[in-house]
Amino acid sequence: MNAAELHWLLYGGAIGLIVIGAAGIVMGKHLFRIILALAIAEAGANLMLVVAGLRPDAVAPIITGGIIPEQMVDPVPQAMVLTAIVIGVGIQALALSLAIRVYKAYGTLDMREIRLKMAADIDAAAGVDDEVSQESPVGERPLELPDGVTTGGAGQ
Amino acid sequence: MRNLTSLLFAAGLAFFLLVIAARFDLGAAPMLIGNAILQEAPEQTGAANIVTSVVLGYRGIDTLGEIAILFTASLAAGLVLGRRRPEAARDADSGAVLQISAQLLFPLLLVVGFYIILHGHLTPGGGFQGGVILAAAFFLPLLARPGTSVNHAGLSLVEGLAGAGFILIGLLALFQGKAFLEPLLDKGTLGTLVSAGTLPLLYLAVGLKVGAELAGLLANLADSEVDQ
Amino acid sequence: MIWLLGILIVMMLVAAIAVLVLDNHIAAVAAASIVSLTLSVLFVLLRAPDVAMTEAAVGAGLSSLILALSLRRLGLWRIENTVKETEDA
Amino acid sequence: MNMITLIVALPLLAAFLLPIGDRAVGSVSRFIGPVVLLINMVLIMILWQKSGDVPFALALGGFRPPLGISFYVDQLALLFALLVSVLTLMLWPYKGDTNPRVFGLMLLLTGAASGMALSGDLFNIYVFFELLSVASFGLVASLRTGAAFAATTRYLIISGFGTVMALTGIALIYTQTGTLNLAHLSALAPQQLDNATGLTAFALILLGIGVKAELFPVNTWVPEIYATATRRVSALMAGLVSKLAVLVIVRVMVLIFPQPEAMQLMLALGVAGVLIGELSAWRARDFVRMLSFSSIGQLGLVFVAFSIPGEAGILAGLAVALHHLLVKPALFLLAERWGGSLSRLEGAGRRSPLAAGLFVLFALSLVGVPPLPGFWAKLLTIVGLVGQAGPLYWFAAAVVLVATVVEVNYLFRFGLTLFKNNEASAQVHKPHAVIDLVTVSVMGGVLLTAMFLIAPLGDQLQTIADQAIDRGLYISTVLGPVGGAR
Repeated sequence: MNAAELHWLLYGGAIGLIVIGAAGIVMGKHLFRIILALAIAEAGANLMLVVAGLRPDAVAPIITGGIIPEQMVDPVPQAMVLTAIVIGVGIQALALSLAIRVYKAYGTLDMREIRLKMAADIDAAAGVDDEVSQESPVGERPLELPDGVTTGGAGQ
Repeated sequence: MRNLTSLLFAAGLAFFLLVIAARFDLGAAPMLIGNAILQEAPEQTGAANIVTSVVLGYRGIDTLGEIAILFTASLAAGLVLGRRRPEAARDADSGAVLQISAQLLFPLLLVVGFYIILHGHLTPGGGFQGGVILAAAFFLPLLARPGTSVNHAGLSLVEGLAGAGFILIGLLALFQGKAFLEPLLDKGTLGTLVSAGTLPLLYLAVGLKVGAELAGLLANLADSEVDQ
Repeated sequence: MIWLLGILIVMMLVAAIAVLVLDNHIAAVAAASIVSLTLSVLFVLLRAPDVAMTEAAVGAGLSSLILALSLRRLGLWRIENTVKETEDA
Repeated sequence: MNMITLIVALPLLAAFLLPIGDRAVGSVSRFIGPVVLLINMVLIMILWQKSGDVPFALALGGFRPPLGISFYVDQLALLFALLVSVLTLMLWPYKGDTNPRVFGLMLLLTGAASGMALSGDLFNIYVFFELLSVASFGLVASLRTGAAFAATTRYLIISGFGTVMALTGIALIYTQTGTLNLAHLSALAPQQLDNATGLTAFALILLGIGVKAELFPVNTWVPEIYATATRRVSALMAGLVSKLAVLVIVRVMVLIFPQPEAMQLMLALGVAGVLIGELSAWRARDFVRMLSFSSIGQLGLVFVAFSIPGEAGILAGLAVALHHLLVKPALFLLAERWGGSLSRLEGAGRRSPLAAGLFVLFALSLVGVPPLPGFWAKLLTIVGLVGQAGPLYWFAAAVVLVATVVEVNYLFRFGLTLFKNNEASAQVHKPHAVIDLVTVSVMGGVLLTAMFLIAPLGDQLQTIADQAIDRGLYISTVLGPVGGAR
């Protein structure tokens, strides 16, 4: 098996996962899908790390029967990935808890609607109603509140 | 409009990464520290599973940070989800099959979980994997009978003490004049159950903590109020 | 072995795309756990048994459980898509 | 010297035991945090005395440096570790019926922040950074309103995206070098990372960590979070958390990516941040949003200052960062009672003259009026920028000057509003809580002291910057005099 080809294939897979995940995060509208996309992108980064430590002709870094093998794969990226996987699941659980509360407060999981309702809430709390300050920092258009959107809806 | 920008962004990112992949020489990493660790780890830590020596020895503080992250996530999730009102609706009970199998599975999962944790320095597996299985063991009865209340006090006791145990083992070395988290105790013979000094103890602490935290997290999620 | 790896990677990428494009949320969660499972098989082939075990236990097992639980809490636990419009109101 | 690990271990230990303590004795959770922070402060000061300005490294777990994780403790690290303890102690949620979980999160944040200041290992920094992020998610959501949950969710998604980018960057670095230790990387970087891969990795890490540093394209979360979190948490995020992210980025840049391209990238993003932040702040119609956008602008200025090549850049960057670290929390604490639209705040200053006076002091320093420390920070930046050859640097200098004019405009508009004679609306606002006023007064006192001690402080900063820029010193301290033989 050609080592270079193998690495290409695997790096391609990892980069593919990262790109799909990133696209899902940036383009996603539904909060639940965005959380799933986050997990996919993380999986891609993890795969990339493991592939970085791969030697095609080596064995797993575990000594069995007291014989130390000649060639073993790099254990360091594997240890890092172990850490990263567990971190990822913790963040995912927190994100889902937040999603549950957001859904309870606003009754929707559509990120655009959530954003509009949140902006309305913040403005109501700040006592600002002129639309000048309803502006987001990075070159996006001022938000327009559709008629149906109500403010309020605090959690609990 | 927003869709178009997003699409452009994603396409740009994909193009960017593909250009990287095409131009850069992404081969295997030079195993600078990897090889050195592979050579030195058996004597330095006495663990047959070198990934375990890296996780708990060479990069022990990463693992401490990681269980702290899990702890923080479950703390924050608890804060976010809040306490359920007693009168809130619950899920319906599951059928008898699930309930009985949950009872049968509980001891089995417990044994498997502890086995995986305690053999973490010898074979693949260890605190994280075993901890997840422990969490499943404690969560299964809850899934079968949604009415069962979880012993949150017990869980937080286990997770607090396990986390404190991890740090205290590290501090013990510190107060003996060594470095924080330096492995203590006799290394033993490579490949036997009682070997690798304090590493199995650390993995036990990790396993208990991960198990208790994930069980608490799952219980919190399952216990949060049912909508509708 | 390179063919096996290729098939696994293609499967993984297809499942990843499916996570984003499927209409049904339960199907999306299932696709996400397929990504995790293929990934863990891949890790075994890449001589990373520890990582493979963790990915299988955490990614495919625990994470799917968490996702399924929160789907129920979010009221998205529906097999058919068509019911969605009527029930959401 | 090994005792320095205690400043990371103790807060984590206390946080792990806090839920148990809270169940056993309810009141213990109230004061365990401040006690731990005080211990940390004393420990850091003792160690600073003992080390006598000589940096030292320690190998965690006793494994020799490139293999295990090492902490690198120079004056910069000690300074930031000290600031973490001091500022968290000042911004600790003392009053009210705070959920004990919040205390735990604060402790975890402290531990993570101290770890980030000390760590000398790329992946370890990433782990502490994640811990810091997750703790901050919990803290900003702690008001439990719908808007807070929504803002935190959006923040979490942006952070998560940043995390993936940072991890990809670390993976790229690992594929090129096979090591993670900053000193080892620094020794290898000229051969292995001075290429397109290295630059990409830097860009990914910059954007990933930059989420917390309110860096330009990834800062959409800033106004939402600061508007929905408690003011103390906002103060902590704007003052401390952002600076630690900056510290990490600067360390990585100085040690691993000293290429001019890396600096120019950071400069460009910083300039964009200054422009967008200050202009949005100028258009803001309420105080908190004004502070949020001004924070984006100020952090842009920090990045601009740090991207000046050489020691001058580190010195200017440190000065701007430390100044912002003091001023922004104080202003956020003042905003505690000055929420709401500007028009309703007319005359609020007459009602609480002390608060208004403090606001004027901090605003003057933020703008950079001569005797105050803010002036020297801005002066260092502009002199540094003008001293560089290259249109990009001159453009940056011009932008900084324009931003100052904008800053003057909106801050003075607000100041005038405070002193407007309007009895009716002045009655609406409650006076500031005593604890807030005391904290802000202490900060004001520090600012004034700094004004009088500007020369010795400048010398001290100079030595810190000298140490921070010295790659050879870092490498030989961590890896021994041979300098990464393996």
